[in-house]
Amino acid sequence: MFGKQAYELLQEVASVPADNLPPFNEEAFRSVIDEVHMQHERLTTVYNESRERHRQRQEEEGGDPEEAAAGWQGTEAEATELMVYHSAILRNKRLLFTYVKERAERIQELRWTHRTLPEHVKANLSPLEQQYFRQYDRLLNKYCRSGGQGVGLDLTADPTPPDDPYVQVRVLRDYADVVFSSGKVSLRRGKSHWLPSDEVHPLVMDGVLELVGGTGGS
Amino acid sequence: MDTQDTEFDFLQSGPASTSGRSDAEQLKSALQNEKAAPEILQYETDLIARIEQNLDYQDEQIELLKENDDMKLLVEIYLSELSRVRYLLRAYLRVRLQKIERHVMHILDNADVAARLSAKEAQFARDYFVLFGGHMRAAAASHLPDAFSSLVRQASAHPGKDMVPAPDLDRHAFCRVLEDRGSVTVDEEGNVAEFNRGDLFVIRYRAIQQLLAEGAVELL
Amino acid sequence: MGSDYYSVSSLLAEETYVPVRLVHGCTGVGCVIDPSSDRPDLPAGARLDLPLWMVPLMAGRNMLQADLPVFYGNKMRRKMKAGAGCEDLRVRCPHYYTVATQLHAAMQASVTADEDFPAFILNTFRKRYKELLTKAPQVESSLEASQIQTKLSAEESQLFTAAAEASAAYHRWRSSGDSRPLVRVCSVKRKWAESGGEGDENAVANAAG
Amino acid sequence: MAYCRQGQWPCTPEEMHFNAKDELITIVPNFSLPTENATATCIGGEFGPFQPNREVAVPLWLAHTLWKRKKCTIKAPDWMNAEHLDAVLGLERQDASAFQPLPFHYIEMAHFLFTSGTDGNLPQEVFGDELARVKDLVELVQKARMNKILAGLTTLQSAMTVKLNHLAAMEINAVRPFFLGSLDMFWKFQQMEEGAIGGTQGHGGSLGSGQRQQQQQQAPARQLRAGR
Repeated sequence: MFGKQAYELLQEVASVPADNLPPFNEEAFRSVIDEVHMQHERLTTVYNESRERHRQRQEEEGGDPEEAAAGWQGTEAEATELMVYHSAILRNKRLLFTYVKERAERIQELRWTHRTLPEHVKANLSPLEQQYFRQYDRLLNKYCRSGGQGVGLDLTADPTPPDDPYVQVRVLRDYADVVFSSGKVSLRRGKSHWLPSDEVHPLVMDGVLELVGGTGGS
Repeated sequence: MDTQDTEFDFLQSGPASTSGRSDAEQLKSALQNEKAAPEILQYETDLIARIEQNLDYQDEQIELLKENDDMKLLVEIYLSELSRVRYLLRAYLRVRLQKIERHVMHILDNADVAARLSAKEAQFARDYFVLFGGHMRAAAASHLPDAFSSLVRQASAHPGKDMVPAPDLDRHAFCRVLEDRGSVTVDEEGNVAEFNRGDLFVIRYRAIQQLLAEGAVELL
Repeated sequence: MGSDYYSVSSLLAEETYVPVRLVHGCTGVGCVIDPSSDRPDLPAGARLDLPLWMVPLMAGRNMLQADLPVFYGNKMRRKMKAGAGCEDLRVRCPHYYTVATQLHAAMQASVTADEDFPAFILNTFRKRYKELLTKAPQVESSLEASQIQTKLSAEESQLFTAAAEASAAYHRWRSSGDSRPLVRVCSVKRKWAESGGEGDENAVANAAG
Repeated sequence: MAYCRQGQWPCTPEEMHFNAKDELITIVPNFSLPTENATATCIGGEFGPFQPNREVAVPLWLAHTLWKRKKCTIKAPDWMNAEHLDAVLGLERQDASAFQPLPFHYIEMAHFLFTSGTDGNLPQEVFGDELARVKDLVELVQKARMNKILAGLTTLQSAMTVKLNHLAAMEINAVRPFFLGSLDMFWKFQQMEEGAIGGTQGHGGSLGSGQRQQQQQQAPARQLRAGR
């Protein structure tokens, strides 16, 4: 039945969770394209043959051949056949377009959540899709950057609401004066400080600082 | 809406209890409206300009104050608020980009909708359309017979652009009334509702589309 | 039509087969559209099943007349009247409501519309809606959710999932304190609606449409 | 978070919680800000003045920031006392069709005040001996209101404009996807039904007063009720 393979093609991507992509099915995609061209060729042939038969009928009846120039002159049954081909082409087109668009949307989503393509996904993309990711990356960077066409904000940052940007830490051993975005702090053993949460991680990992009771939770 | 004449003169936007809604509150409301509306709304040009100006000013204040140990607490207060306002601004710009991507062809096809975009968003929309359209053409359309290769019409003989995704204005939404409007028609049957300040409704978006544009309601 | 051209759920729904009668018959493609036929031409009045995607264009030109499939028929209506909540819609027609709205439009176009059909669909949803409403917040496990969902149409499943997720998100929030982890980990894995592809927003809209 | 597919469900509970932190609450500072007026000039407004033992209303986020640094004590909001909550609970239970006025973010504020503090000390500090009673009453009020919402939802039979005054943020959020999704579906089926009768669908154009409106009897928006 017409459109069956295109339907299965779309189901391939629809049945996979949205944060993943199955391989681009080049073979099935090409097969559907071939089906469309076959349908279009048949549609054209039926239309032309029907017009030719009508023209011949007109000549046999001694009518004016010019009258046969415009519009549909075939039978209703032939019109129905044409509509089968026409609707099948539209169906295949819609399924193919949605297949490509759905995959493109997931590729865009990956740029928002991953910045770069995970290797397991990259292997599943067609060359055109890999190019699409790179171009979308450039477009988004252009919009986010400072100056010119950009808004000067990385819109992929802070997907969830921020909490207090500070955490309370205790100094575990004498260290040094450290310059944080909030100012210079002298890290002496035993002292407590409120420091920007996104800047203390290295010092916590080095054992210089420890967190004091989280950011306020019980 | 008051426009900034002098730099840093943002004390005009005081707390809600004294002189209307602050810029931060207006930004939050603009974000909520944008998130809850099916279509893209008018870009809040003046508000965003003020917000960005004030963010820069606060950054400058922090740079001036951070060397002073006595001002440490004030710096922490400023930085805490900045992270909140920046989150709202990012979220606002982000949700609008999502809508632009989703309805790019509809937006570019309708001058009144395109006029709702900022200059940078309009550029993004044009760039995105070129990118997305080029991909659709290269990956799919160029492989189809000419009569069926359009990106906007299912078949070139079709009169309407029957492939262009558009927002569904008949979706329902929660909204709150900000200004008394009396009797408001809420559907095609002629049913009405009394819209008084503070009322909370669940209603089809189409019924309050114009009121939202006028600032008489906000979405929740 | 344009607003849901790319809707995955609509595309899946339109693969549903419906019974039709060809008004003028058909030349050439008989074997293609009717697997039981071994001749290229079909006579006027021929009855067969066609996928829904093919029906509206042909109904609009009076090339066929569409009928209601059995899962919208009198027997089904009696069963629904007796106990709508118990019926398994998925096994009969996964996209029960989407197919109904599109099929009804096609039948209107070919003047074979059943006047009672819209009321039947509306009442079916009314009755089953209550079941969804009461069950969704009470779901304790994904297994339980799966058991409930096996009987739901795609549209109902979308609503059920949305309600259950909203409830779960609220309870997760309630059980957390005001503290947050120091370093946020953006989760790669996300739970996704069973209807696939399209986002929740579009899926709900298209389920209703 | 799904960036491009958030769609109809605009807010997570975390986002509502974030929004709730802009609600005002009264604190008593133990410090003075070394600024001209002892105030903090922020984008969200001018907060303060901050002077020892002088009550001042500030956003919850600021109250939390100061409290964690031991710079203030936090006072319970007026609505969060046992006597008032008991009265609210009684009224919620009496009236099946309306909700009592409470702060839009009452759930998040209560949650914050009940769960903050490194050793559970904030709730004790704010509520003292009333803590257990206030917690119980807030929970009962929430349950009474949510039961009322769900009872009202079970009566939903068609798409309609519904007035829900005083519904709170988290309550909206909890019912939003199901409620709005269901209304959308009801509306689609009703359009289908109207089409069968021969009426015109409401696609395109405004809701202006047309000839059809004059022929129809005008009915007010229906109140979502339980037990109809």
